[in-house]
Amino acid sequence: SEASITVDFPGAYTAHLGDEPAATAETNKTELLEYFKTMYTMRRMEITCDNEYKARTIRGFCHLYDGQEAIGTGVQAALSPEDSWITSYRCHCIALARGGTVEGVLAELMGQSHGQTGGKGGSMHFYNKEHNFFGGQGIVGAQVPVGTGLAFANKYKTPLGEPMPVAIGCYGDGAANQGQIWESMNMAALWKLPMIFCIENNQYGMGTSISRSSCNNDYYTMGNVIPGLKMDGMNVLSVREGMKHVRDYVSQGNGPMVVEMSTYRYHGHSMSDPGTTYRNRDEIAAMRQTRDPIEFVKNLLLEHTDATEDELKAIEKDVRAEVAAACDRAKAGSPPSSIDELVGNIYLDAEGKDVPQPYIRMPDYEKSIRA
Amino acid sequence: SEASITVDFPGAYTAHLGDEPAATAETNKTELLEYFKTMYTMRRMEITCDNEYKARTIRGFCHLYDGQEAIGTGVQAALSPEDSWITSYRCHCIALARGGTVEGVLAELMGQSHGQTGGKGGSMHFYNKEHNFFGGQGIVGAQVPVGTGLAFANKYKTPLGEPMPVAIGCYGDGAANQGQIWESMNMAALWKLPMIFCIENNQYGMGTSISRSSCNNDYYTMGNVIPGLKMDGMNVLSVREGMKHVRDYVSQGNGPMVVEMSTYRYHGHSMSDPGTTYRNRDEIAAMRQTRDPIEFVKNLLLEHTDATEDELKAIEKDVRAEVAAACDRAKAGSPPSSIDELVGNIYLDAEGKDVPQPYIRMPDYEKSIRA
Amino acid sequence: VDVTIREALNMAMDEEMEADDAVFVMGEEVAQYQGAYKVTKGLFQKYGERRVIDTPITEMGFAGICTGAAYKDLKPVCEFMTFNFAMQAIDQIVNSAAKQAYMSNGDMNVPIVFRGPNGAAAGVAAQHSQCFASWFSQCPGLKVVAPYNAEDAKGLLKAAIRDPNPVVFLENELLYGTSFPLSDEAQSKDFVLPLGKAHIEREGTDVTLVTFSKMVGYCLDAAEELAAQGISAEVLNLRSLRPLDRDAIINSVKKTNRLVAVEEGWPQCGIAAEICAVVMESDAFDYLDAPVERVTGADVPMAYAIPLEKMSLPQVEDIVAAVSRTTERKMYGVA
Amino acid sequence: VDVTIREALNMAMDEEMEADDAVFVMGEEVAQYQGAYKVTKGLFQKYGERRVIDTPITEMGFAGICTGAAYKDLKPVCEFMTFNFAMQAIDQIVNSAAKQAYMSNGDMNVPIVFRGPNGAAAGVAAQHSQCFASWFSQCPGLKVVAPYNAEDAKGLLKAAIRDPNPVVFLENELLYGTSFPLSDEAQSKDFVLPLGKAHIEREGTDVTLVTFSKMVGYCLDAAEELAAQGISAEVLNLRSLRPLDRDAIINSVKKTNRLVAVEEGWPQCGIAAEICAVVMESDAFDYLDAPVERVTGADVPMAYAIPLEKMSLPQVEDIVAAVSRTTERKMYGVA
Ligand SMILES: Cc1ncc(C[n+]2csc(CCOP(=O)(O)OP(=O)(O)O)c2C)c(N)n1
Ligand SMILES: Cc1ncc(C[n+]2csc(CCOP(=O)(O)OP(=O)(O)O)c2C)c(N)n1
Ligand SMILES: [Mg+2]
Ligand SMILES: [Mg+2]
Repeated sequence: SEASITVDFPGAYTAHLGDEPAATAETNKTELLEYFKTMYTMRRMEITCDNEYKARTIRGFCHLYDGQEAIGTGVQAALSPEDSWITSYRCHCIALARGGTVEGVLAELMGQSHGQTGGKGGSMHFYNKEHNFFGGQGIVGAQVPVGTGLAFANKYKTPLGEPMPVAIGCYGDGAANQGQIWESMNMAALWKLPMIFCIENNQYGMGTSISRSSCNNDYYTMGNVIPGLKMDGMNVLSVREGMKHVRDYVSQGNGPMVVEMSTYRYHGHSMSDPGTTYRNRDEIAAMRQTRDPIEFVKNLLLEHTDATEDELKAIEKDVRAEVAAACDRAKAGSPPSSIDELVGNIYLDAEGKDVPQPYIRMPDYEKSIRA
Repeated sequence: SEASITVDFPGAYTAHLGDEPAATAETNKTELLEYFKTMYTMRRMEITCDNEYKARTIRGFCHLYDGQEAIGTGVQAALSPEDSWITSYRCHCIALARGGTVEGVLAELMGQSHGQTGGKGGSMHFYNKEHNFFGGQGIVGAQVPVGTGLAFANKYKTPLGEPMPVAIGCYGDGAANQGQIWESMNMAALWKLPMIFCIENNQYGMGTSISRSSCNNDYYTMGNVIPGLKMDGMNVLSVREGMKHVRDYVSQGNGPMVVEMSTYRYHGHSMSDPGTTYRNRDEIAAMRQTRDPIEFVKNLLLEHTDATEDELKAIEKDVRAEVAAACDRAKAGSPPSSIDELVGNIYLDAEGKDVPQPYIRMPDYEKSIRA
Repeated sequence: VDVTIREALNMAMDEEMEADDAVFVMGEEVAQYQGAYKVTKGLFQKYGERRVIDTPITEMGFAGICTGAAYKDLKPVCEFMTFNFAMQAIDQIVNSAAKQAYMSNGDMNVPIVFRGPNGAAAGVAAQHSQCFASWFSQCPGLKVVAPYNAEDAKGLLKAAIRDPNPVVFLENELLYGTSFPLSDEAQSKDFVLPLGKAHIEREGTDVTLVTFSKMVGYCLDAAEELAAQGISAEVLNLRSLRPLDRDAIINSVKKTNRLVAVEEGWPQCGIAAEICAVVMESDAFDYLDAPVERVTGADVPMAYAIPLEKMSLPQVEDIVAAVSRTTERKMYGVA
Repeated sequence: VDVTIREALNMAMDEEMEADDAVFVMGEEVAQYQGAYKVTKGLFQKYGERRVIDTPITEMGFAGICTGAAYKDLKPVCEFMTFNFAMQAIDQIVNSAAKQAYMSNGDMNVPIVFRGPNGAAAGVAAQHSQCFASWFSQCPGLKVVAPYNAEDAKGLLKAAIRDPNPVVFLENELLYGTSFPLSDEAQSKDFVLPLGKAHIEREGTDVTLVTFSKMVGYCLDAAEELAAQGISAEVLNLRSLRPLDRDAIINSVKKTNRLVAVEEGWPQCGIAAEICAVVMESDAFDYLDAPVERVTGADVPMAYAIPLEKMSLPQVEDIVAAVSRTTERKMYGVA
């Protein structure tokens, strides 16, 4: 079988009220190539969004994930498919990790009916229930109690004493101050729910730096009496190993855990934010140079395996071509524009099928819809 | 001048991230008699409420403060009149401490127009802006951000560097889990507001004991990175000294502090709760016997001053008579029943005078009111 | 048999919990304390702490938790001690529950019931007396239900729990202790009432009283008084506020030619306002012999004192007065 | 001069802050970032961090803080990045601000403004597109204002800040960048518009269009089209939704005999429904030559895709169609 590689990353973890996992991971070339490809696909997809937004084929709020790819990728590598995942509006890449396609994401952003959410949701709202992915939620903080409810359900459905599927709720450093998160943590701890409170600390909530929004910048200690773990969120392996550790803990009925991912967003908050008034270009450049999650994996491949620059370049080229093709296919679609698409899926039956309503009032009531 | 008495109460304080004040107080007979009289008046007033409720002259929700009198009394002794105070629906005795009268409180509970709030508010809603008392608020937790706003205003109005009037927001152990409180603490800490988050931990929120409602029963540590102080809330002197210490800290611009008052409510949660299903009679009896705040002061008077049983009995008799007379006067009033009383004070002018509205729709629109 | 509303609601939850392990009840004091108003009495004893769950006083949090549990196909009955406190959680109800089916293009069911007492109680003043019927009824994605009698309470709550969509279920504290008959049919475990359908509580020919919740009783009393005056009033119990049973309203108006809409909540943009609008934009308008009348709560916050409280709420005499106006009045012909 | 709505709002805050040290602005990104939509641009530079305050993303908390500051006679301008997020804080707005004057029997003024964009924007889907006009307008104790043009924006916001009562001030994101003329009078620092008064934007004789916010522009466009068809439409800009200027509506109907109420929000229990009800229960009803028409947002959550978004919102053609129906139709006389 394939040669195993040991990668050490001392200092990647800081624990609060609990043990630090060992700062080391076993991996191999295939795995690293997979992470590389996944993350590079995410990166290209987000850059494509940026371009398309500028070309006005995408509109509304659009929040990009570039810089944070190691988190989505590492979490997915650590979790099982039965585990539930919910996140904020910064969700394109999680949608991808959880069963989505580049075409499905881009088509959605272009408002096409073959978009992943049929053009209903746009950038902020992706779902994939089959893959245990529950959004793509637009209201800051709100996904965290909801995520805790996923954990509640996972516990509810698991026979007492057996390991439970877990739930992870991702949110930002800005969101971390929301009171409903504290309320959820309290209930998760009281009821020992298999819940991971996962803060993607990218240092800013919109234009507000963490020191201006939180009196406590050690986010992993925010659970107070709840154990926490801070991890290097730019290193897919530290994310994966750390998350395995956390998953294990919470799935065993020990109660929730608070995770802080130390990360950075390259783009502005959303497409309307240049992202350079509240932080300077040097800071961004330094991040890209020293902590880029894709470069990290690339370097591992070059240093620890027989992968060559050319091999990686070829993969990049393939990915770029795939994303470009997906973008073309996305563009080739057309937006939903029928009355059926407008009024469908407001109410569902138990099988998830649309239930037409007796009367849906339209702006001109003479055009109102009757079932 | 009067002989000073030193009272020690070792163990009354536990600090989180800060110094414990000395567990000792200087006092004298006059002061102790005053506390005795105040607390006994509170006690009699609450017992009168109980009786009147049973006699059906008082209705609705009615939450009594007996058992917790040392807090209202000790806090008032420590604060200055410029300090702002806001509390929950369990507010009769704070209304009394902040400029109210027994008659005004009882008349309000009886829904009389000479009640402190003109029969508009009832048991849960007392105010006295002149005395810096801002309710009497019915929604659990909501008074805490509002109280933080009082602190914000106090800071806003004080020249930089000068000591600030403080604000205190009182809330229960049940309320303490509300997320908006955490949100307020965060902002109070970020902005160094002169705010005291004061948890009256009477061990139960309705029928739920603290261990079932909070994953952290050390309420004074709930601010996490914010300093806290737990104090014996059944000892008016420990409350007073502790609060002076806290007041001093927050008024100097050091930021907020979290206070936990260890206390107990003798009555059920409200008049519809016998208060004996989720806790047993022994527990209540033991509290009354060993920690009663009025007995505590009585004993101090008897042990440390020349006060006699007879003297104290005489005071009790006077207080009982005063409360009974106040109750009679309260009853003698009549409820608001005019249209003017119904529709007045929905909107005010800058002087706080009622501004009649152009049109107030009544159930029968033909009876609607026009200015 | 006669049962109280409290018992009818309790039966509904009990039966549905028995039938489906996915159903659970969560809220403040619902378990060990047996419910602040004892509506969940006995459920904790019967189903245990896995399925009957006391929460801290954190409405936003537990409403969100229930919603998330519903995303995973559980069927939460989320009790608010009163709907006044649901304001803290209203973002979860509207944004995390109501809109999700649509936003996910049908990927996500949210089979949840939010229930508890709504509107005025007795002597609890402004912060504890608000009616949220119109707010919730405005939101597509929600169903909104308001029972009046015991059959409503049982049949509609069972239907709400079984419904795969989010339902806001508005009870009335003052009715909890009131007894109503429960027919043999309604005693069955299979008894459900359809959501979205109004019910004619009393047939009549001269005027239609459209209303919901506690005011159904007031309208029945008014109809009684009116009968003595020779006026035959039809009383339509809406039961559902969303979907609103437009056809039932329209058909009744076509029969009686007069309409009075009655509700306890504040007038502006209330349910009665919507009923005026529905009539305006349907052919029922042409059948009107008088303008539609509203009888509503007064446009003031609720005061504590009894006389003010009474003045703030519709009384039977207000309903009778409104009916009298509609029956006396003739439309001015225009043509 | 012409100024954008953004500038007009900015001027209003700037002038009031200059005139009164008690006025301050608090919200997310209002200071260093200059406002998510740049409405507070320059205020931080001019007034500093004491009076222009960036908050964490904790709406419930900072709405409460602003409310408490108002209890102590400060005059907070509490910005919500959009009113969708104010749902998290609605308990503070309704229970801690709106009801307090009454609950305290007049002891407490709460001079606060809650402001921010409300309703549909562009391409932001269901959670970011809700109109809260009717919810807030239902609550006694609040004043609710919705400006359309630059004079509205400036004059009403200044009035709202000066008003000793809580005011909910509903802006429209899509109008921020639109320019409108500002008269000499309106450029003055003393310029305020009265709260509670509607404004006739265009006089007409055949039909009245009652509306607010962005839809005023649509109604003006419709009036233009209708004029070409020989129909003279009066456009009434409500400006205030609470108190609602009933007299202005009634008087206009008495003049034109036809009424179309237009709003962007969901239909059920909306502002247009209330307008139907107001007409039903006033003598204006007798002047109607056709039933009142509503033109409203579709009864669906807002979708992201452009065609669906457009179908969800009233278009000028919908207004014209409604007017055509009212002008074609004659009332059936009854008598
Ligand atoms: C309740 C609420 N308030 C405000 C917003 C507007 N908003 C969207 S994202 C955002 C910043 C969030 O920052 P953070 O939590 O750090 O996440 P990041 O965007 O950095 O991933 C804000 C203020 C919102 N969507 N919801
Ligand atoms: C938001 C909200 N939820 C629920 C209630 C109902 N309620 C009133 S008091 C109370 C218990 C509060 O307990 P605690 O905070 O410990 O204060 P205590 O009554 O012990 O003084 C509850 C659940 C409410 N008023 N507001
Ligand atoms: Mg961030
Ligand atoms: Mg308590």
